[in-house]
Amino acid sequence: MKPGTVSTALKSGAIWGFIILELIFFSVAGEFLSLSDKAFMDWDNMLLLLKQSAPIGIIAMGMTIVMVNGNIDLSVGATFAIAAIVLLDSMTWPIFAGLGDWVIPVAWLLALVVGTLLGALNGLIVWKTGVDAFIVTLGAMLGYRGIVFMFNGEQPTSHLNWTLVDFAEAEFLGLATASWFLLAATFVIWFVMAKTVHGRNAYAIGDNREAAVNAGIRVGPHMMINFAIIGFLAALSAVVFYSESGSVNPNDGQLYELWVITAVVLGGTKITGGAGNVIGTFGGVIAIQLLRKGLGHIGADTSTVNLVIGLILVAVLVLDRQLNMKGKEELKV
Amino acid sequence: MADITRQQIGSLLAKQGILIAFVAFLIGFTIANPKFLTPDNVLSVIRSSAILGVMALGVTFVVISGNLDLSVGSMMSFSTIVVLDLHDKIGPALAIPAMFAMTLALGALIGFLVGYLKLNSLIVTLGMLSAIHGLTLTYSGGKNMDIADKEGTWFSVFGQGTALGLPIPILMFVAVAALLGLILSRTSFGRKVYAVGGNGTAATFSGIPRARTVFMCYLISATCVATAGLIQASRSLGSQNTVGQGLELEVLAAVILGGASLLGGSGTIFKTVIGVLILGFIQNGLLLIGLQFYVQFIVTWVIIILAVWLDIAAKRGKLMSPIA
Amino acid sequence: MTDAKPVLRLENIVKTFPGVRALDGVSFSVMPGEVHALMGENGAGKSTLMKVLGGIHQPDGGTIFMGDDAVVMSGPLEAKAKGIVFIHQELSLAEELSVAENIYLGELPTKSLGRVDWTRLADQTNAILQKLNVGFDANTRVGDLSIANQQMVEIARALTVDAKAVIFDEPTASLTDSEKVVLFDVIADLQATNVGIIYISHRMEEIFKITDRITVLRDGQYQGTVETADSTEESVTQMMIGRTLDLSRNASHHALGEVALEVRGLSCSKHYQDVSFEVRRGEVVGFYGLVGAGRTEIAETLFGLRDPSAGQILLDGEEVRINSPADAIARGISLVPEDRKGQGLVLGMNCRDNMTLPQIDTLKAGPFVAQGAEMEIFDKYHKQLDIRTPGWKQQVGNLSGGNQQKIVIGKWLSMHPKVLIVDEPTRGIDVGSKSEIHKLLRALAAQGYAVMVISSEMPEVLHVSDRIVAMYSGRVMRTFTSEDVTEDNLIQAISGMTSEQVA
Amino acid sequence: QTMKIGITQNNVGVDSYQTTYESAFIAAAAENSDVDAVVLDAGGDVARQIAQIEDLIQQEVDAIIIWPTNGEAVIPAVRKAHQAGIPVVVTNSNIAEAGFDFVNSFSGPDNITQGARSAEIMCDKFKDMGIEGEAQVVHITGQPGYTTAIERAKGFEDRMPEVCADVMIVDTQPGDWNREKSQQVMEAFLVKYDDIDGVYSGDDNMGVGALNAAKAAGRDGIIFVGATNFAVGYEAMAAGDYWGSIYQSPVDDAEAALKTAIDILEGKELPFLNYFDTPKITQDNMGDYTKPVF
Ligand SMILES: Nc1ncnc2c1ncn2[C@@H]1O[C@H](COP(=O)(O)OP(=O)(O)OP(=O)(O)O)[C@@H](O)[C@H]1O
Ligand SMILES: Nc1ncnc2c1ncn2[C@@H]1O[C@H](COP(=O)(O)OP(=O)(O)OP(=O)(O)O)[C@@H](O)[C@H]1O
Ligand SMILES: [Mg+2]
Ligand SMILES: [Mg+2]
Repeated sequence: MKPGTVSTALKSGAIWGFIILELIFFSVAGEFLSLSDKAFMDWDNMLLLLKQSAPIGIIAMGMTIVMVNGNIDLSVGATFAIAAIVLLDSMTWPIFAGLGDWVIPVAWLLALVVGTLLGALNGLIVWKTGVDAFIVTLGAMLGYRGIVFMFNGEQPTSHLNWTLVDFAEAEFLGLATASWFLLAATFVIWFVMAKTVHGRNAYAIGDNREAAVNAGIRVGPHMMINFAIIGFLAALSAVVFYSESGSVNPNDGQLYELWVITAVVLGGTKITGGAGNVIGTFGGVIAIQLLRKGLGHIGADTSTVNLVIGLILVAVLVLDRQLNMKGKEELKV
Repeated sequence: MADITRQQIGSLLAKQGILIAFVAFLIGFTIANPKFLTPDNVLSVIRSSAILGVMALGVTFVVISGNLDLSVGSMMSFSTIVVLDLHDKIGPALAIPAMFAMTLALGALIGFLVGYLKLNSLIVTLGMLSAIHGLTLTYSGGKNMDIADKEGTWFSVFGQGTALGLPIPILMFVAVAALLGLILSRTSFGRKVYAVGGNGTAATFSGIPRARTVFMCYLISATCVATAGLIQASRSLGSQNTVGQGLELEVLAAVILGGASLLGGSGTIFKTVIGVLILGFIQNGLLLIGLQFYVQFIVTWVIIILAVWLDIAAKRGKLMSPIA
Repeated sequence: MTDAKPVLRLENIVKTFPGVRALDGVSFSVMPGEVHALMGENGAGKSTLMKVLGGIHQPDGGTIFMGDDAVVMSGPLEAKAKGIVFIHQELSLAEELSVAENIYLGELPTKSLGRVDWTRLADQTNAILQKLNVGFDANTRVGDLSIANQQMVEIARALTVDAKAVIFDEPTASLTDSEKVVLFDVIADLQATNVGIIYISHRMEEIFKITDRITVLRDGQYQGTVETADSTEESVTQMMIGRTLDLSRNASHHALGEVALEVRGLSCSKHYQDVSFEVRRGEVVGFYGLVGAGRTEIAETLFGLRDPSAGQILLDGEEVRINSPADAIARGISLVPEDRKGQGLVLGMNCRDNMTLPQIDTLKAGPFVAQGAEMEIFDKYHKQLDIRTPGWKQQVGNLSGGNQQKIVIGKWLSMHPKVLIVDEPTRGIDVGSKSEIHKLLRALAAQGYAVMVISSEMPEVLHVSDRIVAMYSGRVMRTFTSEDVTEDNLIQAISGMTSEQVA
Repeated sequence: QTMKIGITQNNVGVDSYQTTYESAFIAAAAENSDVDAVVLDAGGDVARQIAQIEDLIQQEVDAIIIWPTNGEAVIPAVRKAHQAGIPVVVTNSNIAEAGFDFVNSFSGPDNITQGARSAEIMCDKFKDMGIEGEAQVVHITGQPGYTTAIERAKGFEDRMPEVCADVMIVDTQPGDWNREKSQQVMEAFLVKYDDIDGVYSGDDNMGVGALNAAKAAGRDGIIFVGATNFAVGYEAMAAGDYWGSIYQSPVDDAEAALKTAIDILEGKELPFLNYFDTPKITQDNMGDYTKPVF
């Protein structure tokens, strides 16, 4: 059994069982409570689910590698917003005026570069100062948000480019553009984490930093690369999403960090690092989106939604524990 | 001789890096606006920090025990709304204990889930953040909660009264800090909290009931939250459902800024108090300087990182981290 | 060999930590193909010296030479690049990763796109594991291995690179005899290829078996280097601690009391089955067996950390159920666990607080912990066990390995238990202190304690025990009295041969 | 034939205006036996709002009401609804002009006018007091980035110089729709400025927070003007502490939105912009209005 294979990922975590429970519950409850004549598990609805999972899902892939690495990134929501601003604003810059629709790839690239740099900046600070990633990125969550507001005051930054919208709304082999990006990000990060030396070192560092240092792994640059990756993915998520919506509010992306972390942890990644995988994270993302969608489907009001989402998060953990307890006679510690 | 004093200064710096950072910021702000250090301003900052501060004191226990509590913000909203609602229904004398009981029940639930069922505290408390918010909205029907007779109630004493020439919220903050400081540093329970957070397995091997210790930490946290809710409700005698929204991260920032490790096993009440004051004074100082709110965000970013950096750099005796 | 150049030479190395001068002008060199022992009491500075060499600590003064060149070891990476392999005293492994990934940590073989070459990795690892003759394979998760096997994983790292010098910092502390044999073969192989080997151990018999020269440190100071062939255990001990020790086998007998602990037909699913024995007041019972024989699990069951699947436990003749360590402690049972870092200590806590942890509830002055009483306990065992620490405030994590172990022992002795269970009590402890601890265990027995000693060191078991329980694969094979035990029949018993087969 | 109407709100959690709006909407829909409503909350997140619009389209509702989190970002999603033949009503704060083609109607308050009216209330009072030549005002805005906050601030700051040219707005800081935050901001203002004559806050919740700060500091004579008259604001007005506000009922807002959607489904002709009136309320005329329910 090689580490990182799909089978280990599927076995770990109750998340898949939970997704099935959700599907059953909302399908049955939907029969009684939903206004719609359409079934919840309608195929189109499931495709929509995949698409709607993309904004959080793409970032969650980055969060998985950062958390396995033993760090955390709370600034992703703000990075997301900054990248969106760069994307939308740069399309209007006079220097790109001659480019026509070629401005689109340029804007994409700029946004991705900015996201990557912001991520790398966090990584650099963690590396050079030794301040815990939690603090560094908690600070950056504020600081980057400040940059967002500095850019255009409280006004939204908008540039609706219908070519771009059409591209973003396009479907290929039945899947929306955003879905493809989500799947691609999942695959690439899975590949990095399960197959490459960089990925395996991420596990080693998160598991036992001292051992990794003793083994001569350059922990600092390594962590910085992972922060750059999550910055890149936060920007990618923004690029995919805002290509379609064309306008960013300075508050956009707020609380994304919490949702992303929730998805990652639900997917079985240890908050202390060293264990986790993107397949689980993918499940976590789907589970959350399914929950939101399902609660909307059955028409729950805001207070119920809050209550239910909260209780269900706890229920998943209980379920997970029950499943993992079986057959293990561990020390009672 | 000179060597020894230098060493002593060095070790003082190492121990109190965060305190020194704090003093440095105070001086900086005072230069920027001389009104910053006037007694009135200082008192008003501490008074408004008291609510966050009391919550941070409780969360310090949770963090030292190796867990997180992200539910404190929404739990505080809950306490505030409940006590305000009950105030008019059953009178303040009964409303206060009733609110404490309800808040403690929530704390006990979280403590049970994290302590006895050993569930991941991040997700449990994140879930409870949401669930308690839903509970509050259901309880209040989403409406603001206000006391009918704002002038005639003695309830306002906790948030607005003064004693010994000091605002009561400050006195409560100091009292809770002193009490919890003693519990943490001097009692066997406090020792157990450190042990459980430092190495839970070793604590179990030493006969320490890990689950019960964690459970108690959440009860303490809930008590602090209820106290904060009391001060909050009394301070404005009315409240929105969202009064505590987002405070969980500020509270956590204060605790971590004070030097507690998220991994558990370290931190002190005194340092948390410093962390709380730093946050409070940064906010106030930046307002007094009158920077745009977004510049304040950026400055806060820099200050938080600088403060923690200074703290740990002093401890390790080197500015740059030894990470390869 | 005498005219060859040393592979490594350290000159006048100085290293201080806050409050401790760990190294005070130490010089040291290793020849190619030499096994050079580094000896000294716990806290003498051996590990620190090696960490300086391995680039983990930067020295405050002094120079490291490789060949003729002065070098600076700026970090582990650089030391490794220069051909220095470091097998750490404390396990330095990533538990979630596989054996293979741990062995090649930091230098996994790659294919295109930065991919790990799993096939090559597995092949290389399995080749090494075969040489080490261990019972696990390359893909096992390290966290699933016993401590001894984890130690073997550490050792396997020595074979992965073309080393100029290999440092073994107490590699045998948690190994049993059969694994030791393998280790010595590995060392002999390395020696044959002209690698310089630095070997740190507190076990005299190993030192005299495999080393060529011995360098002794005392309190961070260089005491001298001697040829092993010219030395004796007494002379080395004299250098280390300034006096000689009586290492003769225990012969003293005192009157035994009532049966304090009796175990009848105890089983714990797959860990051990149908185990029965008794321990009387005033008696030391040794438990001897191979790794995985189930001794630790028995101890954990008695301490309330595992539920037995069958059988009875009787304390003072009365059947008891022990549900938790708190239960066990309340009934007068103490356990010195085998994994001091994971189970024994809160590394971030200071020495005193670690020591008083199990009885913190009873040390009361009003609502508070009685600091005076705590200090008394600490002072008593600080002296009695000769713990080297700058003071009670020192974080346990900063103590040397042996001194950490002493803190754990002090912690449980201070409970004055009825039944004291010690699991590998002298792992990593220097000869002087070891004999002190043995004396102490005997003395405790003499005072009426019932003592269970689990040890993988035969001399230790033979030395301290009144009776010896030999275990094999979760079963008690035979119980010896100190009269009828010999090294031979003990080895036979723990290898799975019944007494009938032997006879 | 029942009408299936879906609504996606901006951020119900953020203040009691939105919670009251939500319950009023649910109540109004329940009262009308021809209407089935599905009520969603975007939690302030555009991505979630767009997903909800997609879900509503997928559920084949008859009409969609949207309270935009971002007046532009939702346009492509609104276009999808339009293309699916589902009429769209925008409520409370409007979407950008680029989206007008895909929207049937807007129903809600005019926030810019509200801000302007608040400036007028304050200016009139200063004139009464005879301090219109030198009055200093501090401004506490709503949560940064919210359309309502931005528009009210703009209306106020543009109108004030027109009606009272010499009144100075000396400082502006956000109070995040939060009474406690606003109280802290006001505490700092009080330290910083020895002379404050007026406080304009983006809603009454924040206004009362500022009032509490002033009371605690013993600073009398400050004119407080807010917007969205909450019950607390109304009471403070009755007590004589708080001068004026803008009367705006979330119940009216919700009912207007629902009615607009029904009218469209019933094929009635409607103007594109359906502003409902939000009058000035001050201590002088408060008797004409009932105490707000939220
Ligand atoms: N990081 C550190 N901080 C403070 N003191 C330290 C640190 N590391 C080691 N020391 C101290 O340096 C001295 C030497 O420790 P070292 O680990 O080298 O001893 P050792 O000879 O290896 O002992 P042992 O046989 O017990 O392993 C001890 O007094 C120890 O407490
Ligand atoms: N070869 C092995 N592979 C996997 N797990 C093992 C192996 N050998 C032992 N274990 C497990 O490791 C754990 C520790 O066993 P351990 O070796 O400590 O047993 P023991 O008899 O107490 O030995 P000792 O005290 O001499 O180390 C047990 O849970 C055991 O089941
Ligand atoms: Mg050592
Ligand atoms: Mg064992």
